Amino acid sequence: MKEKKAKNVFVEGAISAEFIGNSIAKHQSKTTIGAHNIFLGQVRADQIDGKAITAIEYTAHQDMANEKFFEIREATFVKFNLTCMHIYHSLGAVNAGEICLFVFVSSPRRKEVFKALEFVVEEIKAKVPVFGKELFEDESHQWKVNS
Amino acid sequence: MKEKKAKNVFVEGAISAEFIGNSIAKHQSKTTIGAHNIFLGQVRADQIDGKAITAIEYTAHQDMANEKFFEIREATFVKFNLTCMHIYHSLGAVNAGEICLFVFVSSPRRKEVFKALEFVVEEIKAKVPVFGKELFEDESHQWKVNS
Amino acid sequence: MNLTIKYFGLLAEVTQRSEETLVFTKSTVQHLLEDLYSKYPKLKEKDFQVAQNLEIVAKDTILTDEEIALLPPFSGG
Amino acid sequence: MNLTIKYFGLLAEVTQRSEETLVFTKSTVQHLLEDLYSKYPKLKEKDFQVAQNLEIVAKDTILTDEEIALLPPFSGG
Repeated sequence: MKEKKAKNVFVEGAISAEFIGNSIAKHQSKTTIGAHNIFLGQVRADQIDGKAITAIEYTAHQDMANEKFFEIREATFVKFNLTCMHIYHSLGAVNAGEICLFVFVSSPRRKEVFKALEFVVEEIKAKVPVFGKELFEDESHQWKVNS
Repeated sequence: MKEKKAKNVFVEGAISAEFIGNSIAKHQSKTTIGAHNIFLGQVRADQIDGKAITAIEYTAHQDMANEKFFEIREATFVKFNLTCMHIYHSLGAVNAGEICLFVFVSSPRRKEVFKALEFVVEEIKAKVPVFGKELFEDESHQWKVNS
Repeated sequence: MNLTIKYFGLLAEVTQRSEETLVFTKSTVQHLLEDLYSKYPKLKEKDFQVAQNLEIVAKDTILTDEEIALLPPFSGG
Repeated sequence: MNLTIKYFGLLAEVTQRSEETLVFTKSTVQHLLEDLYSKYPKLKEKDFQVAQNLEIVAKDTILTDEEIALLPPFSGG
Protein backbone atom coordinates (compact mmCIF):
# COMPACT_ATOMS: atom_id res chain seq x y z
CA MET A 1 0.00 0.00 0.00
CA LYS A 2 1.24 3.47 -0.80
CA GLU A 3 1.70 5.92 2.00
CA LYS A 4 -1.59 7.57 2.89
CA LYS A 5 -1.29 11.31 2.74
CA ALA A 6 -4.82 12.06 1.64
CA LYS A 7 -7.14 13.72 4.12
CA ASN A 8 -10.87 13.08 4.17
CA VAL A 9 -12.76 15.27 1.70
CA PHE A 10 -16.19 13.86 2.55
CA VAL A 11 -18.78 15.42 4.80
CA GLU A 12 -21.98 13.75 5.94
CA GLY A 13 -25.03 15.27 4.21
CA ALA A 14 -25.35 18.69 2.60
CA ILE A 15 -22.71 21.44 2.79
CA SER A 16 -24.30 24.49 4.42
CA ALA A 17 -24.08 28.07 3.18
CA GLU A 18 -22.87 28.99 6.65
CA PHE A 19 -19.96 26.54 6.38
CA ILE A 20 -18.99 28.16 3.06
CA GLY A 21 -19.25 31.65 4.59
CA ASN A 22 -17.02 30.59 7.49
CA SER A 23 -14.51 29.11 5.08
CA ILE A 24 -14.34 32.43 3.20
CA ALA A 25 -13.91 34.32 6.49
CA LYS A 26 -10.91 32.14 7.44
CA HIS A 27 -9.07 33.36 4.34
CA GLN A 28 -9.19 37.02 5.29
CA SER A 29 -5.97 36.78 7.29
CA LYS A 30 -4.13 35.60 4.15
CA THR A 31 -3.19 38.95 2.67
CA THR A 32 -1.21 37.61 -0.30
CA ILE A 33 -4.50 36.40 -1.81
CA GLY A 34 -6.06 38.69 -4.43
CA ALA A 35 -8.67 36.38 -5.95
CA HIS A 36 -10.87 33.54 -4.77
CA ASN A 37 -12.95 31.33 -7.03
CA ILE A 38 -15.61 29.02 -5.63
CA PHE A 39 -17.57 26.29 -7.34
CA LEU A 40 -20.72 24.92 -5.72
CA GLY A 41 -22.62 21.90 -7.01
CA GLN A 42 -26.29 22.04 -6.03
CA VAL A 43 -28.85 19.23 -6.36
CA ARG A 44 -31.48 20.00 -9.01
CA ALA A 45 -35.12 18.95 -8.69
CA ASP A 46 -35.16 17.68 -12.28
CA GLN A 47 -38.42 16.26 -13.61
CA ILE A 48 -37.93 12.83 -15.23
CA ASP A 49 -40.98 11.11 -16.73
CA GLY A 50 -43.19 13.37 -14.67
CA LYS A 51 -41.49 12.68 -11.34
CA ALA A 52 -39.29 15.19 -9.52
CA ILE A 53 -35.93 14.35 -7.97
CA THR A 54 -36.18 15.10 -4.25
CA ALA A 55 -32.62 14.20 -3.23
CA ILE A 56 -29.40 12.55 -4.34
CA GLU A 57 -27.87 9.94 -2.06
CA TYR A 58 -24.11 9.85 -2.51
CA THR A 59 -21.87 6.85 -1.91
CA ALA A 60 -18.20 6.53 -2.75
CA HIS A 61 -15.22 4.25 -2.72
CA GLN A 62 -13.97 6.48 0.04
CA ASP A 63 -10.33 5.35 0.26
CA MET A 64 -9.88 5.54 -3.49
CA ALA A 65 -11.81 8.81 -3.74
CA ASN A 66 -9.69 10.49 -1.09
CA GLU A 67 -6.56 9.27 -2.92
CA LYS A 68 -7.89 10.75 -6.17
CA PHE A 69 -8.86 14.04 -4.51
CA PHE A 70 -5.32 14.18 -3.15
CA GLU A 71 -3.75 13.47 -6.57
CA ILE A 72 -5.95 16.15 -8.17
CA ARG A 73 -4.90 18.59 -5.45
CA GLU A 74 -1.21 17.88 -5.98
CA ALA A 75 -1.49 18.15 -9.77
CA THR A 76 -3.36 21.45 -9.47
CA PHE A 77 -0.70 23.01 -7.26
CA VAL A 78 1.94 21.98 -9.81
CA LYS A 79 -0.01 23.41 -12.77
CA PHE A 80 -1.25 26.66 -11.24
CA ASN A 81 0.08 29.34 -8.88
CA LEU A 82 -2.35 28.86 -6.00
CA THR A 83 -2.14 30.00 -2.39
CA CYS A 84 -4.65 27.43 -1.18
CA MET A 85 -7.32 24.97 -2.23
CA HIS A 86 -10.16 23.24 -0.40
CA ILE A 87 -12.49 20.49 -1.60
CA TYR A 88 -15.55 19.12 0.22
CA HIS A 89 -17.98 16.51 -1.14
CA SER A 90 -21.15 15.21 0.47
CA LEU A 91 -21.91 11.59 1.34
CA GLY A 92 -25.42 10.37 2.09
CA ALA A 93 -28.60 12.21 1.19
CA VAL A 94 -28.53 15.79 -0.12
CA ASN A 95 -31.93 17.34 -0.84
CA ALA A 96 -32.79 19.31 -3.96
CA GLY A 97 -31.53 22.89 -3.48
CA GLU A 98 -28.75 21.80 -1.13
CA ILE A 99 -25.04 21.86 -1.91
CA CYS A 100 -23.10 18.62 -2.47
CA LEU A 101 -19.73 19.89 -3.78
CA PHE A 102 -17.66 22.89 -2.62
CA VAL A 103 -14.37 23.66 -4.35
CA PHE A 104 -12.47 26.77 -3.24
CA VAL A 105 -9.23 28.02 -4.86
CA SER A 106 -7.27 31.17 -4.01
CA SER A 107 -4.32 32.89 -5.65
CA PRO A 108 -2.60 36.25 -5.76
CA ARG A 109 -3.97 36.65 -9.33
CA ARG A 110 -7.38 36.10 -10.87
CA LYS A 111 -6.21 34.44 -14.12
CA GLU A 112 -4.91 31.50 -12.10
CA VAL A 113 -8.08 30.86 -10.12
CA PHE A 114 -10.33 30.62 -13.19
CA LYS A 115 -8.12 28.04 -14.89
CA ALA A 116 -7.44 26.12 -11.69
CA LEU A 117 -11.07 25.88 -10.56
CA GLU A 118 -12.37 24.52 -13.85
CA PHE A 119 -9.47 22.02 -13.95
CA VAL A 120 -10.24 20.77 -10.43
CA VAL A 121 -13.98 20.42 -11.01
CA GLU A 122 -13.55 18.56 -14.32
CA GLU A 123 -10.95 16.26 -12.75
CA ILE A 124 -13.29 15.47 -9.87
CA LYS A 125 -16.13 14.62 -12.25
CA ALA A 126 -13.84 12.38 -14.35
CA LYS A 127 -11.63 10.65 -11.80
CA VAL A 128 -13.25 10.40 -8.38
CA PRO A 129 -15.36 7.28 -7.65
CA VAL A 130 -18.47 8.90 -6.24
CA PHE A 131 -21.93 7.61 -7.15
CA GLY A 132 -25.18 9.54 -7.01
CA LYS A 133 -28.50 7.78 -6.56
CA GLU A 134 -31.33 10.10 -7.61
CA LEU A 135 -34.34 9.66 -5.37
CA PHE A 136 -37.82 10.51 -6.65
CA GLU A 137 -40.87 11.66 -4.75
CA ASP A 138 -42.52 8.22 -5.23
CA GLU A 139 -39.50 6.51 -3.59
CA SER A 140 -38.24 5.06 -6.86
CA HIS A 141 -34.68 5.90 -7.90
CA GLN A 142 -32.21 6.00 -10.78
CA TRP A 143 -28.43 6.23 -10.89
CA LYS A 144 -27.07 9.64 -11.81
CA VAL A 145 -24.97 9.96 -14.97
CA ASN A 146 -22.70 12.99 -15.29
CA SER A 147 -22.89 15.00 -18.51
CA MET B 1 -30.78 60.76 -20.77
CA LYS B 2 -31.55 57.12 -21.40
CA GLU B 3 -34.03 55.34 -19.18
CA LYS B 4 -32.33 54.20 -15.97
CA LYS B 5 -32.80 50.50 -15.43
CA ALA B 6 -29.53 49.88 -13.63
CA LYS B 7 -29.67 49.09 -9.93
CA ASN B 8 -26.91 50.09 -7.55
CA VAL B 9 -24.08 47.56 -7.45
CA PHE B 10 -22.01 49.46 -4.88
CA VAL B 11 -21.81 48.74 -1.18
CA GLU B 12 -20.08 50.94 1.37
CA GLY B 13 -16.83 49.34 2.61
CA ALA B 14 -15.85 45.68 2.54
CA ILE B 15 -18.16 42.83 1.54
CA SER B 16 -18.40 40.45 4.50
CA ALA B 17 -18.07 36.66 4.35
CA GLU B 18 -21.40 36.50 6.17
CA PHE B 19 -23.10 38.52 3.41
CA ILE B 20 -21.73 36.05 0.85
CA GLY B 21 -22.91 33.08 2.92
CA ASN B 22 -26.39 34.60 3.18
CA SER B 23 -26.45 35.20 -0.55
CA ILE B 24 -25.63 31.50 -1.17
CA ALA B 25 -28.35 30.44 1.28
CA LYS B 26 -30.96 32.49 -0.62
CA HIS B 27 -30.34 30.37 -3.71
CA GLN B 28 -31.27 27.09 -2.08
CA SER B 29 -34.94 27.48 -2.93
CA LYS B 30 -34.04 27.69 -6.65
CA THR B 31 -34.03 24.00 -7.50
CA THR B 32 -33.33 24.38 -11.22
CA ILE B 33 -29.79 25.50 -10.34
CA GLY B 34 -27.10 22.81 -10.56
CA ALA B 35 -23.96 24.93 -10.41
CA HIS B 36 -22.86 28.18 -8.80
CA ASN B 37 -19.59 29.96 -9.49
CA ILE B 38 -18.40 32.78 -7.28
CA PHE B 39 -15.51 35.21 -7.80
CA LEU B 40 -14.20 37.22 -4.87
CA GLY B 41 -11.64 39.99 -5.23
CA GLN B 42 -9.63 40.45 -2.02
CA VAL B 43 -7.27 43.33 -1.20
CA ARG B 44 -3.64 42.17 -1.09
CA ALA B 45 -1.09 43.63 1.37
CA ASP B 46 1.49 43.98 -1.43
CA GLN B 47 4.91 45.35 -0.49
CA ILE B 48 5.97 48.20 -2.77
CA ASP B 49 9.38 49.81 -2.15
CA GLY B 50 9.39 48.29 1.33
CA LYS B 51 5.95 49.62 2.31
CA ALA B 52 2.88 47.44 2.71
CA ILE B 53 -0.53 48.32 1.30
CA THR B 54 -2.95 48.53 4.23
CA ALA B 55 -6.15 49.29 2.32
CA ILE B 56 -7.58 50.32 -1.04
CA GLU B 57 -9.97 53.24 -1.15
CA TYR B 58 -12.40 52.85 -4.03
CA THR B 59 -14.14 55.67 -5.84
CA ALA B 60 -16.22 55.42 -8.99
CA HIS B 61 -18.18 57.36 -11.53
CA GLN B 62 -21.20 55.76 -9.92
CA ASP B 63 -23.88 56.55 -12.50
CA MET B 64 -21.69 55.41 -15.37
CA ALA B 65 -20.45 52.37 -13.43
CA ASN B 66 -23.96 51.21 -12.62
CA GLU B 67 -24.89 51.63 -16.29
CA LYS B 68 -21.87 49.53 -17.30
CA PHE B 69 -22.61 46.86 -14.69
CA PHE B 70 -26.13 46.72 -16.11
CA GLU B 71 -24.90 46.42 -19.70
CA ILE B 72 -22.47 43.65 -18.69
CA ARG B 73 -25.30 41.86 -16.92
CA GLU B 74 -27.58 42.05 -19.96
CA ALA B 75 -24.83 40.90 -22.33
CA THR B 76 -23.99 37.96 -20.07
CA PHE B 77 -27.59 36.75 -19.94
CA VAL B 78 -27.68 36.87 -23.75
CA LYS B 79 -24.40 34.95 -24.14
CA PHE B 80 -24.84 32.30 -21.45
CA ASN B 81 -27.65 30.16 -20.07
CA LEU B 82 -27.79 31.55 -16.55
CA THR B 83 -30.49 31.32 -13.91
CA CYS B 84 -29.24 34.33 -12.00
CA MET B 85 -26.34 36.71 -11.51
CA HIS B 86 -25.34 39.11 -8.73
CA ILE B 87 -22.55 41.69 -8.66
CA TYR B 88 -21.42 43.75 -5.66
CA HIS B 89 -18.46 46.17 -5.60
CA SER B 90 -17.12 48.13 -2.66
CA LEU B 91 -16.81 51.90 -2.41
CA GLY B 92 -14.62 53.59 0.19
CA ALA B 93 -11.86 51.90 2.18
CA VAL B 94 -11.38 48.13 2.08
CA ASN B 95 -8.58 46.79 4.27
CA ALA B 96 -6.03 44.19 3.16
CA GLY B 97 -7.63 40.75 3.49
CA GLU B 98 -11.13 42.12 2.98
CA ILE B 99 -13.32 41.50 -0.05
CA CYS B 100 -14.03 44.31 -2.55
CA LEU B 101 -15.75 42.44 -5.42
CA PHE B 102 -18.32 39.64 -5.28
CA VAL B 103 -19.64 38.16 -8.53
CA PHE B 104 -22.07 35.24 -8.28
CA VAL B 105 -23.47 33.32 -11.30
CA SER B 106 -25.78 30.29 -11.26
CA SER B 107 -26.98 27.94 -13.98
CA PRO B 108 -28.50 24.50 -14.42
CA ARG B 109 -25.12 23.38 -15.89
CA ARG B 110 -21.54 23.86 -14.77
CA LYS B 111 -20.02 24.58 -18.23
CA GLU B 112 -22.05 27.77 -18.41
CA VAL B 113 -21.01 29.18 -15.05
CA PHE B 114 -17.27 28.88 -15.71
CA LYS B 115 -17.48 30.75 -19.01
CA ALA B 116 -19.96 33.31 -17.71
CA LEU B 117 -18.06 34.17 -14.53
CA GLU B 118 -14.75 34.80 -16.28
CA PHE B 119 -16.54 36.91 -18.90
CA VAL B 120 -18.24 39.05 -16.25
CA VAL B 121 -15.08 39.62 -14.21
CA GLU B 122 -12.98 40.56 -17.25
CA GLU B 123 -15.71 42.90 -18.48
CA ILE B 124 -15.88 44.60 -15.08
CA LYS B 125 -12.10 45.11 -15.03
CA ALA B 126 -12.13 46.53 -18.57
CA LYS B 127 -15.30 48.61 -18.73
CA VAL B 128 -16.40 49.84 -15.33
CA PRO B 129 -15.06 53.24 -14.14
CA VAL B 130 -13.88 52.30 -10.65
CA PHE B 131 -10.64 53.66 -9.26
CA GLY B 132 -8.55 52.15 -6.49
CA LYS B 133 -6.25 54.28 -4.34
CA GLU B 134 -3.72 52.05 -2.61
CA LEU B 135 -3.00 53.33 0.89
CA PHE B 136 0.33 52.53 2.55
CA GLU B 137 1.15 52.16 6.22
CA ASP B 138 3.02 55.51 6.18
CA GLU B 139 -0.13 57.27 4.85
CA SER B 140 1.32 57.76 1.40
CA HIS B 141 -0.65 56.36 -1.55
CA GLN B 142 -0.51 55.33 -5.20
CA TRP B 143 -3.23 54.69 -7.78
CA LYS B 144 -3.93 51.05 -8.51
CA VAL B 145 -3.36 49.78 -12.05
CA ASN B 146 -5.10 46.55 -13.08
CA SER B 147 -2.99 43.86 -14.70
CA MET C 1 -5.28 -16.17 -3.12
CA ASN C 2 -8.00 -14.38 -1.14
CA LEU C 3 -9.57 -11.51 -3.07
CA THR C 4 -11.77 -8.89 -1.49
CA ILE C 5 -14.19 -7.62 -4.12
CA LYS C 6 -16.16 -4.42 -3.56
CA TYR C 7 -19.26 -3.41 -5.54
CA PHE C 8 -20.42 0.19 -5.77
CA GLY C 9 -23.58 2.03 -6.73
CA LEU C 10 -25.70 0.26 -9.34
CA LEU C 11 -23.38 -2.78 -9.24
CA ALA C 12 -24.11 -3.38 -5.56
CA GLU C 13 -27.78 -3.53 -6.56
CA VAL C 14 -27.04 -6.10 -9.27
CA THR C 15 -24.95 -8.34 -7.01
CA GLN C 16 -27.01 -7.55 -3.91
CA ARG C 17 -23.89 -7.12 -1.86
CA SER C 18 -21.31 -4.39 -1.32
CA GLU C 19 -18.38 -6.68 -0.64
CA GLU C 20 -17.36 -10.34 -0.71
CA THR C 21 -14.20 -12.41 -0.30
CA LEU C 22 -13.35 -15.04 -2.90
CA VAL C 23 -10.66 -17.70 -2.96
CA PHE C 24 -9.31 -17.43 -6.48
CA THR C 25 -6.65 -19.39 -8.37
CA LYS C 26 -6.48 -17.82 -11.84
CA SER C 27 -4.34 -14.87 -12.71
CA THR C 28 -5.93 -11.86 -14.46
CA VAL C 29 -8.71 -9.35 -13.97
CA GLN C 30 -10.37 -10.79 -17.10
CA HIS C 31 -10.43 -14.26 -15.52
CA LEU C 32 -12.02 -12.86 -12.40
CA LEU C 33 -14.65 -11.01 -14.42
CA GLU C 34 -15.59 -14.22 -16.28
CA ASP C 35 -16.22 -15.91 -12.95
CA LEU C 36 -18.24 -12.94 -11.71
CA TYR C 37 -20.32 -12.87 -14.92
CA SER C 38 -21.23 -16.54 -14.33
CA LYS C 39 -22.21 -15.75 -10.77
CA TYR C 40 -24.05 -12.47 -11.60
CA PRO C 41 -25.19 -12.66 -15.25
CA LYS C 42 -26.66 -9.14 -15.16
CA LEU C 43 -23.22 -7.70 -14.41
CA LYS C 44 -22.26 -8.32 -18.03
CA GLU C 45 -24.80 -5.73 -19.26
CA LYS C 46 -23.37 -3.03 -17.02
CA ASP C 47 -20.73 -0.43 -17.79
CA PHE C 48 -17.96 -0.38 -15.16
CA GLN C 49 -14.23 -0.05 -14.50
CA VAL C 50 -12.08 -2.23 -12.29
CA ALA C 51 -9.72 -0.84 -9.66
CA GLN C 52 -7.03 -2.92 -7.97
CA ASN C 53 -5.64 -1.44 -4.80
CA LEU C 54 -7.34 1.94 -5.49
CA GLU C 55 -6.05 2.29 -9.08
CA ILE C 56 -8.04 1.70 -12.27
CA VAL C 57 -6.51 -1.27 -14.12
CA ALA C 58 -6.86 -2.89 -17.56
CA LYS C 59 -8.53 -6.27 -18.02
CA ASP C 60 -5.23 -8.08 -18.66
CA THR C 61 -3.72 -6.91 -15.37
CA ILE C 62 -2.30 -9.65 -13.16
CA LEU C 63 -4.19 -9.98 -9.90
CA THR C 64 -2.31 -9.41 -6.69
CA ASP C 65 -4.04 -10.42 -3.49
CA GLU C 66 -5.23 -6.93 -2.83
CA GLU C 67 -8.61 -5.25 -3.04
CA ILE C 68 -10.58 -5.32 -6.29
CA ALA C 69 -13.36 -2.74 -6.76
CA LEU C 70 -16.01 -2.71 -9.48
CA LEU C 71 -16.90 0.92 -10.19
CA PRO C 72 -19.85 2.09 -12.30
CA PRO C 73 -19.61 5.46 -14.12
CA PHE C 74 -18.65 8.20 -11.69
CA SER C 75 -21.30 10.80 -10.92
CA GLY C 76 -19.87 13.00 -8.19
CA GLY C 77 -20.42 16.72 -7.83
CA MET D 1 -23.14 75.96 -23.54
CA ASN D 2 -22.67 74.99 -19.89
CA LEU D 3 -20.48 71.93 -19.46
CA THR D 4 -20.21 69.99 -16.23
CA ILE D 5 -16.80 68.35 -16.10
CA LYS D 6 -16.05 65.59 -13.61
CA TYR D 7 -12.56 64.42 -12.63
CA PHE D 8 -11.91 61.01 -11.13
CA GLY D 9 -9.13 59.27 -9.23
CA LEU D 10 -5.65 60.54 -10.02
CA LEU D 11 -7.11 63.27 -12.26
CA ALA D 12 -9.01 64.83 -9.36
CA GLU D 13 -5.64 65.08 -7.58
CA VAL D 14 -4.09 66.81 -10.61
CA THR D 15 -6.92 69.32 -11.00
CA GLN D 16 -7.60 69.55 -7.28
CA ARG D 17 -11.31 69.31 -7.87
CA SER D 18 -13.83 66.59 -8.57
CA GLU D 19 -16.19 68.69 -10.64
CA GLU D 20 -16.51 72.09 -12.28
CA THR D 21 -18.88 73.88 -14.64
CA LEU D 22 -17.49 75.71 -17.66
CA VAL D 23 -19.14 77.99 -20.16
CA PHE D 24 -17.78 76.76 -23.46
CA THR D 25 -18.24 77.90 -27.05
CA LYS D 26 -16.16 75.53 -29.18
CA SER D 27 -17.43 72.26 -30.53
CA THR D 28 -15.39 69.08 -29.92
CA VAL D 29 -13.95 67.05 -27.07
CA GLN D 30 -10.48 67.82 -28.47
CA HIS D 31 -11.15 71.57 -28.19
CA LEU D 32 -12.24 71.14 -24.61
CA LEU D 33 -9.14 69.08 -23.78
CA GLU D 34 -6.89 71.82 -25.21
CA ASP D 35 -8.51 74.32 -22.88
CA LEU D 36 -8.16 71.96 -19.94
CA TYR D 37 -4.48 71.32 -20.73
CA SER D 38 -3.85 75.09 -20.59
CA LYS D 39 -5.63 75.29 -17.27
CA TYR D 40 -4.05 72.12 -15.79
CA PRO D 41 -0.74 71.50 -17.61
CA LYS D 42 -0.07 68.26 -15.69
CA LEU D 43 -3.23 66.73 -17.15
CA LYS D 44 -1.41 66.37 -20.45
CA GLU D 45 0.99 63.80 -18.95
CA LYS D 46 -1.82 61.60 -17.73
CA ASP D 47 -3.50 58.67 -19.40
CA PHE D 48 -7.29 58.99 -19.46
CA GLN D 49 -10.48 58.49 -21.43
CA VAL D 50 -13.34 60.94 -21.88
CA ALA D 51 -16.97 60.01 -21.31
CA GLN D 52 -19.88 62.16 -22.45
CA ASN D 53 -23.21 61.39 -20.86
CA LEU D 54 -21.83 58.13 -19.36
CA GLU D 55 -20.37 56.79 -22.63
CA ILE D 56 -16.70 56.76 -23.64
CA VAL D 57 -16.26 59.02 -26.68
CA ALA D 58 -13.53 59.75 -29.24
CA LYS D 59 -11.66 63.06 -29.25
CA ASP D 60 -13.45 64.33 -32.37
CA THR D 61 -16.89 63.88 -30.83
CA ILE D 62 -19.13 66.93 -30.92
CA LEU D 63 -19.95 68.25 -27.47
CA THR D 64 -23.55 68.32 -26.37
CA ASP D 65 -24.33 70.24 -23.21
CA GLU D 66 -24.28 67.13 -21.10
CA GLU D 67 -21.82 65.81 -18.54
CA ILE D 68 -18.19 65.26 -19.49
CA ALA D 69 -16.10 62.92 -17.32
CA LEU D 70 -12.32 62.46 -17.39
CA LEU D 71 -11.56 58.87 -16.40
CA PRO D 72 -8.10 57.52 -15.57
CA PRO D 73 -7.39 53.80 -16.19
CA PHE D 74 -10.01 51.64 -14.48
CA SER D 75 -8.87 49.61 -11.52
CA GLY D 76 -11.96 48.02 -10.05
CA GLY D 77 -12.18 44.57 -8.52
